Parts: sequence; structure tokens; C-alpha cells
Amino acid sequence: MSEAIPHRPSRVRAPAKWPGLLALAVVLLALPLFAGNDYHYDLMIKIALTAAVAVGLNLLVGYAGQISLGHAAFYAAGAYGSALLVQNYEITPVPAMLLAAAGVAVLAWLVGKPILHLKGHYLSMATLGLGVIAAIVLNNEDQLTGGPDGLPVAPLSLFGHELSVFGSYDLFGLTITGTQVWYGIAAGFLFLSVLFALNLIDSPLGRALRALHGSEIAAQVAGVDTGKFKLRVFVISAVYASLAGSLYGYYGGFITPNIASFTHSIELITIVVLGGMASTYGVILGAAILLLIPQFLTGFQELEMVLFGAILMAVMIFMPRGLVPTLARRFQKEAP
Amino acid sequence: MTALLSVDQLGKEFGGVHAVEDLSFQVEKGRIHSIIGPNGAGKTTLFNLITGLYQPSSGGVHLNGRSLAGHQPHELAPLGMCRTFQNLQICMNMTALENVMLGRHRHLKQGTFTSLFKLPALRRADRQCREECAELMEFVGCGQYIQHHASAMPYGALKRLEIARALASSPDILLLDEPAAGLNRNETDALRDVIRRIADKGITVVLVEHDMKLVMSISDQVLVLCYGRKLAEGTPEEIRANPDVIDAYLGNRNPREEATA
Amino acid sequence: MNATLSTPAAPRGEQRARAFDDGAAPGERADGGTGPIAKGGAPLLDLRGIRTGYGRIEALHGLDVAIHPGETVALVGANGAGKSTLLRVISGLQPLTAGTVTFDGDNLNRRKAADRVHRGIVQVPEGRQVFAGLSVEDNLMLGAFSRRRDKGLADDLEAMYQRFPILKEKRRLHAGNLSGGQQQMLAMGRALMAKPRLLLLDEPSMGLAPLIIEEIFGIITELKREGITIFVVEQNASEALAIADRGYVLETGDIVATGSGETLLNDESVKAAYLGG
Amino acid sequence: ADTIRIGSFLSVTGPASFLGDPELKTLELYIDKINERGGVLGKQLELVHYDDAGDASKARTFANRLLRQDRVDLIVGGSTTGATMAAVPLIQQAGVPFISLAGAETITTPVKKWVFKTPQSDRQAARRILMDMKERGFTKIGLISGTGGFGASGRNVTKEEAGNFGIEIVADETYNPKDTDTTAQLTRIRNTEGVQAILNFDFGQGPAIVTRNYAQLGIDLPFYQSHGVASDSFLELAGDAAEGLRLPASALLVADKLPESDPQYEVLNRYKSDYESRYNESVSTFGAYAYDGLQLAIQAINKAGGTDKAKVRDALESIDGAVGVTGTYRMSAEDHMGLDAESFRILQVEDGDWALTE
Amino acid sequence: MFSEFFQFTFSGITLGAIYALVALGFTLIYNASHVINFAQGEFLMIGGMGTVVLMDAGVPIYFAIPLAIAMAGVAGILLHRLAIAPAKNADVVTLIIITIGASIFLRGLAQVFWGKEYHALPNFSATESISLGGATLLTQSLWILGIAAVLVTALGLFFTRTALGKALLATSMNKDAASLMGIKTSAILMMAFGISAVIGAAAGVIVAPITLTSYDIGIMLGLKGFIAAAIGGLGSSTGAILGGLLLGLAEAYTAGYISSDYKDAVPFVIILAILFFLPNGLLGSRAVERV
Ligand SMILES: Nc1ncnc2c1ncn2[C@@H]1O[C@H](COP(=O)(O)OP(=O)(O)OP(=O)(O)O)[C@@H](O)[C@H]1O
Ligand SMILES: Nc1ncnc2c1ncn2[C@@H]1O[C@H](COP(=O)(O)OP(=O)(O)OP(=O)(O)O)[C@@H](O)[C@H]1O
Ligand SMILES: [Mg+2]
Ligand SMILES: [Mg+2]
Repeated sequence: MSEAIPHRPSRVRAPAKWPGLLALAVVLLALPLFAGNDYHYDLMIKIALTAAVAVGLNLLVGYAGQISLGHAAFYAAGAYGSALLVQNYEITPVPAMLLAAAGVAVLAWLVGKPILHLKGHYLSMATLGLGVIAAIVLNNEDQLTGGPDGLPVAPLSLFGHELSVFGSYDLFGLTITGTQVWYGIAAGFLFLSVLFALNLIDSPLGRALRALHGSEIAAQVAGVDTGKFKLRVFVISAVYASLAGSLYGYYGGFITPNIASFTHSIELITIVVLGGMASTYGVILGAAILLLIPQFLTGFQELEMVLFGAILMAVMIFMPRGLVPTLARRFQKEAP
Repeated sequence: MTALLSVDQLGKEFGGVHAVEDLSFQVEKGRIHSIIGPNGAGKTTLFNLITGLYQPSSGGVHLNGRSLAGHQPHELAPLGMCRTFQNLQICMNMTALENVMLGRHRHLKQGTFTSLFKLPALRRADRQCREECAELMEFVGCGQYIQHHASAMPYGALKRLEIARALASSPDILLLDEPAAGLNRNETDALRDVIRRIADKGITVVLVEHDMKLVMSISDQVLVLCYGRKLAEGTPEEIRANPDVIDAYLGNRNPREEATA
Repeated sequence: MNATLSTPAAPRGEQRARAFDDGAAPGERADGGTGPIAKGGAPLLDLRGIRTGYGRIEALHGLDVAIHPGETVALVGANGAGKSTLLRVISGLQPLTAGTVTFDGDNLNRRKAADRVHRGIVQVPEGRQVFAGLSVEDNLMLGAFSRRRDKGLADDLEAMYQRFPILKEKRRLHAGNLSGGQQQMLAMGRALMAKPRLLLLDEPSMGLAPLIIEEIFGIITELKREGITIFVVEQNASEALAIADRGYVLETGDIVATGSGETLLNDESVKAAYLGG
Repeated sequence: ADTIRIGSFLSVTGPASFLGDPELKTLELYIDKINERGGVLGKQLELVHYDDAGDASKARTFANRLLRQDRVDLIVGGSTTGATMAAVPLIQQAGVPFISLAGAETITTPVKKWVFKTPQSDRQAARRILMDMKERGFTKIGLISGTGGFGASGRNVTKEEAGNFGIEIVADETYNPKDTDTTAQLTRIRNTEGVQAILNFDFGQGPAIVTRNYAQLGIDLPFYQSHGVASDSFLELAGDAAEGLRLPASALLVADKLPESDPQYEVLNRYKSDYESRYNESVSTFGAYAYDGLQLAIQAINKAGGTDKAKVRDALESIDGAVGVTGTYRMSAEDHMGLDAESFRILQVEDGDWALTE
Repeated sequence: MFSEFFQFTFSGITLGAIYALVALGFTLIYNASHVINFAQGEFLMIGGMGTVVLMDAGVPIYFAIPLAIAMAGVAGILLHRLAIAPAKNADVVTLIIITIGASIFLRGLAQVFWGKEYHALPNFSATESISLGGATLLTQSLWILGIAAVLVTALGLFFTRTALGKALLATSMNKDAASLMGIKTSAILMMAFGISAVIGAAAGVIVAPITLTSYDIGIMLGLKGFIAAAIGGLGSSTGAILGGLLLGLAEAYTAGYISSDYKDAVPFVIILAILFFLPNGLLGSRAVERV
């Protein structure tokens, strides 16, 4: 509007992002201090990669309100895609990973177009179908994918060096193990994932996405092409999953169609809801918790499943908005 | 004066019920054009047809001489048309200010990469948008809710928030569906000023309202709908005196009118 | 806020309403009703020290309200004053942080909303809240859910259709497809089907055409004649006060004025704030 | 260290729990027994176990934990091929002797330095079945297999081996391991020209459903199953429908029917009575894989005189003629499994019980 | 080749009837709360496994079945009381995750106390299968179809003819408004969970002679049931039956005529195609919301 704009900085400033990012960086840098052995690193790497997928999925589910129960398909597509590119076409891992991501983007665009006009549970079911189909293809095309027995993946090579998790490397005079290098990669990847996600959410694009969740009609009338935006965020979150999947493949050295399974998709969505929908930091915590619980429960043997189910229920009952948003609300200062 | 919006023999049928039937009228640029009529007369349906939420069964709508046939709702904001809703459409997962900022959507960069990297240009534009939208909230009279979450606002304030959001898209033509519902006398008076000032900026206003005091005091032209058809059209004075309108809509004794008389 | 009413800030939670008519002291209001019908006797609805809020934000700061049997009481106030919140407190949708709700001598604090309906407290909620996916007729019949099934039901339904002929015309339609005003009529009709003892109306005239508004006010007057107690929130303050026995003026969670409808209508500050120039 | 740490990750729960459950029970049973008798080389055995629930990526995580946190001396585990193969890259890099309990040939072919396994490979099972078919004069058969790891791998090796026995696979159908009905597939096989016998290669409950559907459809062609269902619970599930079918299995199921002169007689019957008296449930051939794995591990440690990983590995590779429940193991640098197809016996279901055919 | 076609059709109907019966169980809870109860499969498991365990303990089958079903009913009510009701104001996704937690929990309990073995239940009829046009049909499928038909009629009447049924629908549409009608929403939800569990458990018992039963049978059947319910249109009981039969037939024909490798994938493609044209399933009601 044309009227003069009085200076009113305190009332309208957007909440700053950097404190959160700084805290994340500090945590990621400090975690190695607590890592007693390489197995701890292994867990942290897995958490970081899973968290990155969840951060991407959260854009779709938490912010745009479109539920996907088939996201593991994109994760698997990234993992298998890059592994096969390296294996069959002699492409080095990093470009292979990017190529796979591009392929996944195209795939997500193609399948997203028809199914994203579905709503609610119907969308869940359609995405679930995608996941199921992906898992079936990976299982059946065993000539290519190794079938249910899985596929060995060549390790990541950086600057011409193969990165072995058992190797050790000299870096600026410091000797670090391959696993530690991997931790650096995974943590860096997570950090970038978060940074990009926060940027996105805090942009007009992100606002439009959240509006999809709030009121699709309001968004449309404001000029948001809802179909296009849903498709966009679907593709973005698929790319997140693909990249994390590729890294996971390189790191683990072996992948099976299980990573495309319904169970895995459910695990991803559970992480998002557990951590807190529409809370980027929340889903990181969600990933950490969901992956750590089974590690703590191994001692209970038979009771593991019972306890896992009970913990999941309890958290969701007492923190229905998810961990971080519920806690944030509890500690929030009284609003002015 | 030229017709900014023209509705030609528009019809909409829902399983045998003609919600709008053979309706033609024109809205001239810069005017405040009110549409009144009994409940269920088809006013909201008409808005939904104009803004592309419904596809007409017959007839069409032109904006600035351009046919809107087959346009999707989201294609209208760029053409300069925006609206509010009788059944509120507020994004309850966002703050009040963000709801208004959503209205500026079409003026801001949406590129995926621009957004991912949050380029400075985008950041600047967004900051400015924020200020402007806060200003708009003040303008429509819900400035005290700038920092509120939309879900924490009372009904009356939400109605105004919708107006602010619609204004944020800097429309040429603004369709308001019962903006005064839920406002008291004083608040309605304030709203009248807001609408006046909107019109003064050259924005054409199409107003659906049951508050006759507001309608009669502000409209340049009034269209009366009844059972989806045009019952009458004219200046407020003409309409007030029209016996058909009194019969079908106003009633013999209009208490609100009397209150102002 | 539009205007501030005269009373200077008093400590929150204290009764600080100006009683225009009889100057009854706080706490004595049990017999302080001034309506033409009910004087003396216990109030049908007695609210004391009502406090509630959303999260950490308090919306009502300790109100006292008493409504006697057969009274029609209007509640006026600006947007966000807490009118809807107060009605939700009475019908049990909004939990209390302090205070008591007494209905017909029983403390209702621990009673759920559904229970209160069975006792005769029926609300027409703000924003209509019809069951969009059910037919108009089903909506009306659900209104009578709390009643015993009896023969009277069919007659009542027919009576309701006479009152709002448009609903009869649309009775097979999904309520969500009704126009806004039609939904408002449905919400009103649905509540009446419950045969309330205390009817809570949250802006019943919202979105209605002038003729229908007349009808609604007609219905209210009629119910009043039948002896039904009514608590009505209206933005049409002048009309509401005109038919009400008494009124309360609510401002940001406090009752700032109370008195007979007529007194409030003529009070300058009330006029200035709510009734328009 | 003062104990010998034996690591294990098994599918104790989940879809492959019928493998992992008896395997874990067997390990626990014998580690207790051995410790009671004073352990190995004077040291107590300590079992560090995780349940991978049949999930390969969990298996990988737990293998990592065993290697890096628990620092075990040796691993006996991996109920399924997927779980095993997911762990293999780590184990190879870490250099810890690993005895897998899973079937597929790929585990030890090509030979991997640190990886051994106790069950016969699916290729051997396929050969044994095909051999029997050839003896009975069948040349055209139908194949139906599950799409899980075991079934898919079995299907592949069967198709590869069939030609060697002059047998043609004229119908080839699959089903999902969780399917509840396979009559469509069986109908297709039955209606294929010239089918003389049908083989179902899979484990789990799928074969029980196939067997029931087989009977329901009234198919009267000779019917074969794989070693994947060699347990009494299969008989229980399939009921009368199983009558007459044949499968290759270790002699454990017919331990009491063996002649005492059989070299395995004693091992078989001891394992059977140990297991059944401790757990009060019938013994399965899968638990026996763990029995053999543990025995091989202990032999190797004894032979190596300690837990030095390289020495234990070498000792494992040089095992020659260890009589286990599954068969008699003869390892070598070229063969990290050490059994031949002859270790399978062909059993037939007769009157609701297993019977030796020879 | 007619006999082949018949056989595929019979297989499809058998499968379809199973899926349909499972899908029916979703209807009630969905209609009361719009929650997809991912623990629905576990109710089936409790029905089937409960019967097996009770029979193993020496209870005769005609007591074992009702006891197991009652057990599931109690589990359903407890699920609501202890897990759903306390999560007040949680949104639908959260509730769905709670039901996922519950399904893991129940499966875990069953695994600990009832074991991991698969079990078979005897057929309900003495004759196991009947021959028609060269194809065989299990008599048990007829039982399943019959019971599904009875249930769908009962549910249909419940939702269209009874005040309680309407109240249940109203609760899912607008919980606050429903309680303003005097509907005890919490009790309604509890009833929905209880009855759903009973329907699920009954299904679990009837299908067990065909599908076998075990502690984890609920995962697969629950998933298929959800898919069937979605094709049919969530909330519609007739739709659940149609969806189940369609899914079963699609699977059987794919396995019979196309490729058993892609038996599970092809039906999904068909389903996606259906949803493309009917975004609310075959018989699902369109969401009515006006602006
Ligand atoms: N989807 C539909 N199916 C059937 N009838 C419908 C549908 N949508 C609208 N109608 C009918 O069309 C008529 C016009 O409705 P509309 O909402 O346009 O009225 P309105 O003039 O805005 O009324 P109000 O003043 O009450 O808001 C109403 O009678 C309504 O019942
Ligand atoms: N869900 C909510 N969460 C947080 N705050 C709320 C919520 N609903 C209402 N409020 C706040 O409570 C106060 C009272 O709101 P209420 O809806 O009762 O006002 P009202 O008098 O009915 O207004 P109106 O005339 O607009 O209907 C307002 O300040 C509002 O911001
Ligand atoms: Mg309208
Ligand atoms: Mg209100």
C-alpha cells in the first residue's frame, strides 16, 4: 500500500534463524566428544542421515500437510540409483549421487502429478502404493538390483581416495578414522539440509506451502497454484530422501529392498510426528530418539517390541504435538 | 466509465437447484457495487463462480474484457481480483501476519533455488512485505493481533484479517462476502471507513452484505438477487423504495434502518 | 479497542460492574436480577469468579453472572471481549481455571458438555457448526438427541420446518451445502429441537437477511414468553438489549457494566461504544 | 580378556523368527552347557546377542556394534541371507571370523576371507531335489517360489541347475511370502502342458499355504518342498495336505529312525534330546545350524589355542571331518561351507510324520 | 480355459472376502473419528491367536471363539481409554501414530505370551471345498462372504437408521458441536473402538482357517484391509466390501493372467487409476465444505 511505513521493527521482525543453526552446529561439533567408539559414530551417522530425510519429509508433511507413506521409495531409489550408476557405468560416487537425485526428482514429478490431487488418507494410500511398487520392483528385478538378498555398494571416494570406514586418514596433520570422516560428511549433510529447509520455510514459497496446510482455498485465492506447489515440495522432499539414501548406501556398503519397505516409510513418518510436525529441529530429535530406543532396548530381548510400542504411544499421548513443539510451548514465556 | 467486471447470463445448477440463473450485470471501475438478497439467493455462489471455485453451468464472466472461462482460482489474483470468504478461510497454522503476507504471494519471488539459498534480494523483499502487511493489519483495524497466532484470534478480527489479506495482493477489484458479519455497530462503522478508503484508492469493491445500514450508506449501485435471479438493480435509494425488494428481503419494518434514521 | 468504559481499572477478579439500577453490592446479586419476570429466588445459572484462558493468556478475569429463570439476558462487547468464551464456559466446552458454574442449584464444574445438554443447557455455537456431511434433517434430529424419543419429535420437526420453510425444502441436502444464512437457521433450529431450559445464543443473527433477523428475534421473544431462559450474545446490541430483560457489557474479559436492557440502551458510554453514532 | 566373547545377531523376531528363535535358544543352551563344563581353554564363553528382527539394516548396525563396541572374538549369526550379506562388508573390513547360519550360496561363493557358513547352500538343496526327480524319471516340472530372499535365491539356483539334470522348468510362478492364497499360481502350473511334478522353494508359512492350496485344488502331481520347511511345525500347519510330499533335509527330523550305525546318529539324538528337554518344544533343523556353527567355532578356538582372530580363521578353514547335526564339515580355502549335497536326505511325509525314502 | 477363469475368480473372491472383512473393521473407527486405526490388524490377530491359545489350553472351540472375540473387544476399549482418549485434542496424524504404537505393542505382547509360531484353525464346515465348473471354492470363503454380508447390512442400517449411528458420524465431523447436542463423544468413540475390535476379531477367527494365524498376521491383513477400505471409499461399509473384492480379484487375475511377480503391484496401479477419477474411492462421500 502506498501509505508511509512507520518504523516498527520490534513488532514485525521475523524470528531469527541463526541461534538455532548455531546451536545445531555446536551440538554436531560437540557430539564426537561423547563418542566412545566407532559404533557410537555409526549410530550418529545413521541418525544424521535419517534426520536429513525426515527434515525433507517434514517439508511435505509438517509444513504442506500432505502425508506420504511411501517416502522410503525415494530413499531407496537414491541408494540403488547411485549404487547402480557407480557399478554399471563407472561414474564416480559423487556425480552418481547427484544424477540419482535428478532422476528421483523426475520420478517424483511424474508420479506426484497424478496423485497429489488426492487428499488426506487417500493420498496416504496412494503414496503407500508407490512405496509398495518400488519395493516389489527392487525385489523382482534381481538381475539388476540383486533382489531380496541385496546389493553391495562401492564405497564413497573423495578426492580419488576410497573412504573405508575402517581406514584412517591424515587430515591437516590429524589422524582420523574413516568413520569419523563419515560422521563429518553426515553431520555436514544434515546441517545443510536444515539450513536449506529453514530458508525454504521462511520464504514466500514456504509460506505458500504452509498455507496449503491451513486452507487450500485461501492459498489459491491469494494466487498460489496449489497443484504446482504441492508437486514442488514433493519433489524437494524426494530429493532430500534420495541424497540421504545415496549416502547411506555408500556408507553401509550394502543395501536391500527393505529400505523401500512400508515399515521404513512408517518409521520416517513416525519420526516426523514424534519430533513435531512443522518443527525442523524437532524431527532431528525424533530421528535420534526413534533410532536410539531400539539400541537401549536390546537388553530386554523379547520385550523390546512391547516397550517400543509403549514408549511410542506414551510420547504421542503426552506430547501430541510432538516432542519439540510441546516442550517449546511448555517453556515459552508468557506472550506479550 | 467502463465495465471492469461483467457477468453474462451466468447460471449454476446443483442437481436441479438453480443457485444462480441467467444473471447478467456489470460492475464499473472504481465503484462500490453491493449485492444483497435473501439467504440462499445465490450471492456466495456468484462469488464462487466469478473467482473460479465453481465452473458455471452456463454463461460467463469477463474481467477487463477478458473471459475468465476455465480459469483456476489461483489465476485470478494475478489478474487483479481478490476476495474474502463468508466461511472464513484462514490458515490456522500460521500467524496473523503471515496470513496477510500470503496475500502478497504473487508479488514475491517463489523460485525454488532462490528460496533454498535465501538470496539477499528475497530477504529484503520479504522484510518489506512484512512491514507492509503489518501496516495493512492496522489499516483494517486488527493491528493489535499482529503478533498473534491466527488460531488465537476472535471471530470478528479474523474477518478483518481476510480483508487485509485480500488487500495485500493489491487487487484492482475486491470481492467482500459479508465482511460485517459479527461486527457491532461501531465496528461496522469503522469497516465502512475502511471500505471507503479502499474505494478511494481506485479499487473496485463488490460487496455482499446483510447489514443494510452499511450497504445503503456506502454503495454506488445495489444489485438484488432472489432465487438466483436478478430482482432489482439500482442506486440505494431506488432499492430501498422498491416494493419487490421490501417484500422479498428488507421487510416492512427494518429495525436497523430505523435505528439510523 | 473502540472506547473505554468509565470504570477505572479495578483489581482484576473483583466485581467491578456498575449496576445501574439498584446498586446491589457484589455478592448480593443472587437476588439482584432486575428483569420483569424473575425476582428473588435462586438464579437458574450462577457464575462466580469465572476465570479461563487459552494457554497462558487469560481471556476471562473472574466474572460473576447470574441469570434467573425465565430471564432473557444479553451480553454485549467488542470483538475479542470474551463473549464466546463465556458461553463456551457455560456449555462446558471451555475448561475453567477458577470459579464455579452453578445451574439449577447444582455445581456443574465437573460435568461434561454432553451432560449439561441433558440438563437443558443448549447452545447455538458461534460460526454455525452444522454437521456438514449429514442431511439437514439429520442435523435437526441430532438436535433432539438429548431428548427421549417420543411422538412429540415428529411434530417438533414439522414445527421447525414451518418456522424455516427453506430448511424443509432442503431437508435432504447435506448441511454443508447450505448457504451461510441457511446454516445459521439450521443451527438455531437444531438447538430448539433440544427443548432447552437455558438457551445460549452466540450471535444468532449473524449472516441472516433482515427479514430472517426479525424472525429470529421473534422466536426469541416467543421463547421468552414460553418461559425459557435465554442468554444471548449479539453484535446487534441495540436490538438485543431492546428485547432483553437485562444486559451485561463485557470488555476484554471483565464485566464493566450491567443493568436492565433499557438502562444500558440509554447509557451514554455504552451507546458510544457499542450502539454506534 | 578373561572370557571368550561370541557375538551373534539373529532374527529372533519378525518374519524369519522361525529361524532365529531356535538358533538363539540353541546358542544359549550350549553356551550354558559348555560353561558348566568349564568353558573353552579354561575361559568362560560369553554370548553377546542382538535381535535384527529380519531387517538387514538392523543387522548391519548390530554387526557394527558387535565389532566396535562389544569387540567380540567371533560371530555366529545372521539368520537370513539379507542380514548376513549386510554385515559381511563390515566383518570383512574388521577381520573377525564369522560363521553365518543363512542359506544362500552367495555368502561363501566367491569365498570371502572371514566368512563361513553352516547350512548347506540352496544350490545343494536344489541339486538334491533335482537328483531325486531325475531318479523318478521326471523331465518337466513346475516351480513355485516365494519372493523373499530365500525363495528368490532358491528359484534362481533351481533354474540354473535344472538343465544339468535334464529337467525343464515349464512353469515358474511366485508369491509374496505374506500371501494367503496361491491357488491362482497353482492353477496356472497345473494347466501347463506336460508338468510332471511341482517344486515349492521357500521357507516360513508360505509353503504351508501352498501345500494346503495344492490339496484344495486336488492336484495329484508329485510335490516337493525345499529344506526351508524341514520342521515339525510345517507338518502341523499343512496338516493332511502334506501327505506324500518330499523334501531334502538333514537327518535330524528322522533322528530316531536312523540306524545306530549312522555316523551322525549320536550327535543328532543328543542335540534333539538336549533341546527338547530344555525348551519343551520340538527341535528344528534351523536351530541345528547354530549348533553346528557354535561347535565349529569352539573347535577352531581350541585348535588355534586362543582367540587370535587370524588363527581362529585359519583353524576354521582347516576343519576336516567335523560331524555336526547338519552334516559332516570339510572346510578348505576354496570351500567355506564344507558340506556336500549328499548330506541332505530325501524325506517324505507319511501318515503325518517324516520318513526316510531310502 | 473356463475352469481356469473360474478358479481365478474363486481365488479372487476368497481373497477379496478376507480383505473386505478386514476393511469393514476400519469403517466404524474411521466414521467416528476419521482415524485410520493401524492397530485394526492386531484385533484380527487377537481373534485368531486368542482362539488358538484358548483351544490349546483345552477350551472347546465354541467357547474359545467368543472368548477371544470378547478379549479383542476389551483390548479395543482399553486402546481407546488408555491411548486415544488421553490424547485430547491431538490431530488425526498423531492419533494414527498412536495406533501404530498400539499395534507394535499388541504384537509384542502376543509374541511374548503367545509365541511366534504360525497356527491353523479348523474349517467351520466339514466339507472343505466344493467343485464348480472345474474349479474349487473353499467353503470357508462362503462363510466369510456370508458374515461380511451380514455385517455390512448391519453397519449400513446402523449408520442410516439409528440415532446412535448418526451421532457417531456427527462426532467425527465436529466433536464440539456433537457434544453440544448432548452426544457423549467419548463414550461414542469408545463404543466405536470396542465394536471395531469385535468385528476385527471375528474376521480374524473366520479367516484363520485359510490364512493361518500368528502374532504378526495383522500387519499384512491390516494393510490390505486399509487399501480395500480406501478403494471402496473410507467410511462406506458397502464400499469396504466392494473394495475388498476388487482388490482380491485384481490380485488373482494378475497372478493368473499377467505375472505373479507383479501380483501386488498391478492392483496398486489399478487402484491409483481408480483414485485418479474418483478421488474419494468408489463410494466415499465427497467432503462438503463451502466457502
Ligand atoms: N453444492 C450444492 N448442492 C446443492 N445446493 C447448493 C450447493 N451449493 C449451494 N447450494 C444452494 O444454492 C443456494 C445459494 O447459496 P449461496 O450460498 O450462494 O447463498 P447466499 O446468497 O450466499 O446466501 P447467504 O446470504 O445465506 O450467505 C442455496 O439455496 C444453497 O442451498
Ligand atoms: N483458540 C484460542 N486460542 C487462543 N486465544 C483465543 C482462542 N480463542 C479466543 N482467544 C482469545 O480470547 C479472547 C476472547 O475471545 P472470544 O472469541 O471469546 O471473543 P468474542 O467476544 O466472542 O469476540 P467476537 O465478537 O469476535 O466473537 C480474544 O482475545 C481471543 O484472542
Ligand atoms: Mg453467502
Ligand atoms: Mg465470539
